[in-house]
Amino acid sequence: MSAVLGIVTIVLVTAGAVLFLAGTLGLLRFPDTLSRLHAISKADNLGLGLIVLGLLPQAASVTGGLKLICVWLLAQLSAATASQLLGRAVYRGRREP
Amino acid sequence: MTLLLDLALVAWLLALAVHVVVQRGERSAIIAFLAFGLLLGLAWVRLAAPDVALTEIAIGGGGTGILLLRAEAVLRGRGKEEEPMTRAGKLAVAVGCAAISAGLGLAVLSFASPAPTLAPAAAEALGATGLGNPVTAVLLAYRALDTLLEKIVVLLALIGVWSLAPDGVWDGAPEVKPAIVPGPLTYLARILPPFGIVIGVYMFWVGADAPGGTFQAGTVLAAMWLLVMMAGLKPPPDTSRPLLVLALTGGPALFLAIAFLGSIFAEGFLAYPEGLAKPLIVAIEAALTLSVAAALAMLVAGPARKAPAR
Amino acid sequence: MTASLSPGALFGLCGAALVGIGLYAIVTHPGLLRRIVGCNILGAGIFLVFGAVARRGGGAGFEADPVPQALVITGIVVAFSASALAVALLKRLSELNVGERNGTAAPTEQRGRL
Amino acid sequence: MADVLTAAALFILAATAVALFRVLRSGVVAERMMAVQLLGTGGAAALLLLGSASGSAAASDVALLLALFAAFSCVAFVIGAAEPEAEPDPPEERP
Amino acid sequence: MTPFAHATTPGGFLLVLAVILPVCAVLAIFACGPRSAARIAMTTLAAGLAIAIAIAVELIASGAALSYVVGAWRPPLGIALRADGLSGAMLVMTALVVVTVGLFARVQYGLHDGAGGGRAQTTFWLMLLALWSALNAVFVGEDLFNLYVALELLTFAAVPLVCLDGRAETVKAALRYLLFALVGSLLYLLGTGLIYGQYGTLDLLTLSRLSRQEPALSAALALMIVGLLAKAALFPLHLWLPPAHAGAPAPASAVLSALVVKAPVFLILRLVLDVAPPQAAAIAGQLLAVLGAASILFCSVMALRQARLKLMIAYSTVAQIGYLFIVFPLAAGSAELPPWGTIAWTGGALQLVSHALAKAAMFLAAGVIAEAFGHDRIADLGGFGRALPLSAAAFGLAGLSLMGIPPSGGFVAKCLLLTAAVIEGYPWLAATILAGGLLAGGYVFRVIDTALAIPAVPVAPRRPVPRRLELAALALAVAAVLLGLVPLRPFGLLQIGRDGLAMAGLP
Repeated sequence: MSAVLGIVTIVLVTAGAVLFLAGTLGLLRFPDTLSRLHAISKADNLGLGLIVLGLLPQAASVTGGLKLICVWLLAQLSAATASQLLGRAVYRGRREP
Repeated sequence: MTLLLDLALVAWLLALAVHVVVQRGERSAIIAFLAFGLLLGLAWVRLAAPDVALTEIAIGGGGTGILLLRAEAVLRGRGKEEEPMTRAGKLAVAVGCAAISAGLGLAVLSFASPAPTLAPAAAEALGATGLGNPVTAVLLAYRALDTLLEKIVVLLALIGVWSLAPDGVWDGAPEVKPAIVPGPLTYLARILPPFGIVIGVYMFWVGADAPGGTFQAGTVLAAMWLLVMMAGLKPPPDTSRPLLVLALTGGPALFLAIAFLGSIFAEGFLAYPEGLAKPLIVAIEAALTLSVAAALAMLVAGPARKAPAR
Repeated sequence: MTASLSPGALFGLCGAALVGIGLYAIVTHPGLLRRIVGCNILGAGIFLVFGAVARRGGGAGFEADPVPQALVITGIVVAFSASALAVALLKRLSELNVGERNGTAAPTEQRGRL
Repeated sequence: MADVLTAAALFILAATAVALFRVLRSGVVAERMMAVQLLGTGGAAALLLLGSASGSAAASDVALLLALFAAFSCVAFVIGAAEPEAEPDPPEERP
Repeated sequence: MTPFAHATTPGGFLLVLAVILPVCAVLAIFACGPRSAARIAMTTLAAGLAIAIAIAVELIASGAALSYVVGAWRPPLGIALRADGLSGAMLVMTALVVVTVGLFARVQYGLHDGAGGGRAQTTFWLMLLALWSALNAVFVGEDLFNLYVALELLTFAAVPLVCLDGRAETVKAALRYLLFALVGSLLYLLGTGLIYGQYGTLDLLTLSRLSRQEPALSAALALMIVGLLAKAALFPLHLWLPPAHAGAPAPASAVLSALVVKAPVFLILRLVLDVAPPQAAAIAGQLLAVLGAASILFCSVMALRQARLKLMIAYSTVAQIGYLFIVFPLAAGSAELPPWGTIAWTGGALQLVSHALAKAAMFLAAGVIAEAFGHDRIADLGGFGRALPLSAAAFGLAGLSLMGIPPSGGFVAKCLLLTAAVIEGYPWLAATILAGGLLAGGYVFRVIDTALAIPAVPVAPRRPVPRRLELAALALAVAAVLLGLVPLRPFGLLQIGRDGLAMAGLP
């Protein structure tokens, strides 16, 4: 059982890490600010979600698991708001490098 | 593997610090400094100091960051900079600083071995306090005098900041809300504070036995209050408002009262009666958390800008 | 904890380097705001040295010596208060300077024009 | 298991670091501010992994706070940027 | 842990009161609002003076240092407070100056608005009390980190005092002062960290027995002393002081110049004498003496060249602080004679006290002059002695002490230092002391000369100044002179509690 959970964890965590890498690549390669913004926030949040999902089986207690989910929720919420705020700021002072 | 991780962290921290120093634009430098503060939290976790990590992220990353960014927004375009140093002067200073760093590095490496430590003493005395978190025990029992005086330091800084208001509006309210409040900000100011308050209360509550405590909780609450004020959902209070004054002085006053009672009912000033140590410490922490929250938020808000509403 | 590259020593060295970087910023940078940032970097370096000391002193069931950690927490709060006071002074100074340049007395509300 | 998690943390930190420096060198202010957001997610992920690897419960508390303050800092940025004189940046800031 | 560990002595609780009582008053003023500020402050001043005198009486009566272990947590885990003879002298001196300055401020603020409650006034009372608490905490502190917090408390109380009037130049001076002080405290803190890493304790008494010739200790002490020098404004780190001290309102200038710069000097004294190993102490002593001598000469000349009275007095402060640093090589002591048995030690302590009294008197007199004439340009003050005879007298008497003319306290102090310089074989220090005295004579007589001049157009005060205001300055100046007539008392007091401490200064 725990071996299966271990494998699940490893797979999910690896997938999450790859998504982080994808976000970084997107940031480096995409042409304009808004699509870069999009790439990084989506990829990172999905990555964090996968990692949280992967770590859930390893959580020592229910509170520990709840905290993990809270971290993800918080990051989700803040990233959504922040990218909106940032998007506006980009539109207002649009200036391509 | 962990060594590699530590090395990467150190390299990243140093790179960010250098970036902060050499960056031309003020805002970019401050943003990099913010990132530096958050990253430092990771370093503290690696140093087995979660209490410090929480404080550093909350105060170093959150508090100082917003303080500097707000200042930069006001100062931009007005800054009177002093004459920059000559290249030779800078080089000389750089050599001097490098020498200091090198000497310091040698001193760090030459520390006595085995390392002198108060950990056993702190562990032994922990039982008398009834606490589970040794850092809280140091802050509120063994070295409570430092903590008490440091609360006064924070209060003095606030009085100092307030004293910079123009004469007429001195006891009025500071201004925190920007001219334009973007919609998402209002949204965040409605959604985030409930989370923040829960996290703040949790930090305070676990502080007695696990990492956390009054500073961390106070800073979280302060940040949430600032968020609400910035979004314009609640106006900042007049600096002379009784409720604010009560929140600010309540913590230190309770601390002092219990300290003096200790010299009557316990072994001395700032000593706790046996068996009552933990409840008393938790009571002090509760009051201090509110004081810290009020003081830090008002420190960031700055001096009064509007005449008091009378 | 082996000799030279224990986390304690490593972050201690990092702290030592940060002290130098912070001092350099304080001495050479022409802008006052950046000097305040420099003070914060200097402070961070000093706290890391404390952290290294704490990490070396683990024992009695604790991973690190709690005393220096508590000192760092106190230090961080004091450093923040200092930054807040310095920033307030800096803002007030620039406000007064602008007031002088415009030939008016100190403006009552600096964000009035927004 | 612990090694795998630590390695993943290191990997994520490295990816975040690369992105961070790319963003910090950008000419657009909003992109620079994304640095903090980035560090919020990447740092939280790394902390959770490290906490799980070393079995320390406090690491997830730190991650919680990191996520919270990353959001909070973005707000501070918008406040600064909303002021008229905030844009455009002085030209010498561009790389 | 050692047989010499701290233990609470009878009367030790007085030390806690000395530190905490002003803090309580700060909270009370904060809570009760600005209207009651002056009243609460006056009550606290009286109580604080009584506490300081009680500590001195207890010290003399018991002939031993007072100690208090806070919260019964023994060092090194906990914090102790301790007052020896020198601390006792400092506490009493601080109380005298603070109380006199408080009375002066009460009268002066009464002139402007009877009701009280203004921004500047409330801030002044809060900061004065906080400053007092911080000074007392520095003088009785035994724990290096506790001393750091006390130093920060001092900085945060002192900086807002500099810019009470809110003009751009004083805000600038305050900011510069804050940055110097901050870097100074951070360096001190760094040294504290190194010491903890090396010895695992921050308690001075324990450290004085543990300290050995080690690179980490030397580096730590060097960092701490440099940091403290920045706060003490020793040449060449003095640049922040003149604008800060000259720009503050008179009562604030008086406490800043007389008391605040003494706290770091006091700490340097403790570090060098109690903690530093002998060779390091000897080298540090020589360096400090060179800087002290440079301070005396350079800043006395600068004082001579100032056009404004308050700036002149501020430069004189830097010069007079220099005398405190030439004590180090002179009081090095020997195998038979501990440092605190030397005449230079007594001379240095006397200089510390007499300068505090004289400098506070001078700034208060300058405050009266500025109050009366609306400015402090020396050239335009011709004949002010006719209008303000008491203030002119106060200035002159205080000047006696700065110059070192008998029978003032400054005379005894400088005479002892001069004798020590000759005996110990430091002719250059003896020459510096003499030259410093001559230069001080130059700048003091410049003002006295102006006071007694008979100008074509006699200066008339803008508004009448109440006698009580002038009396405060005069009282302090007279005290500075009287100190020279009763030197025996301080001699004995200064030895109390030293022999129980550290033989670290000796091989």
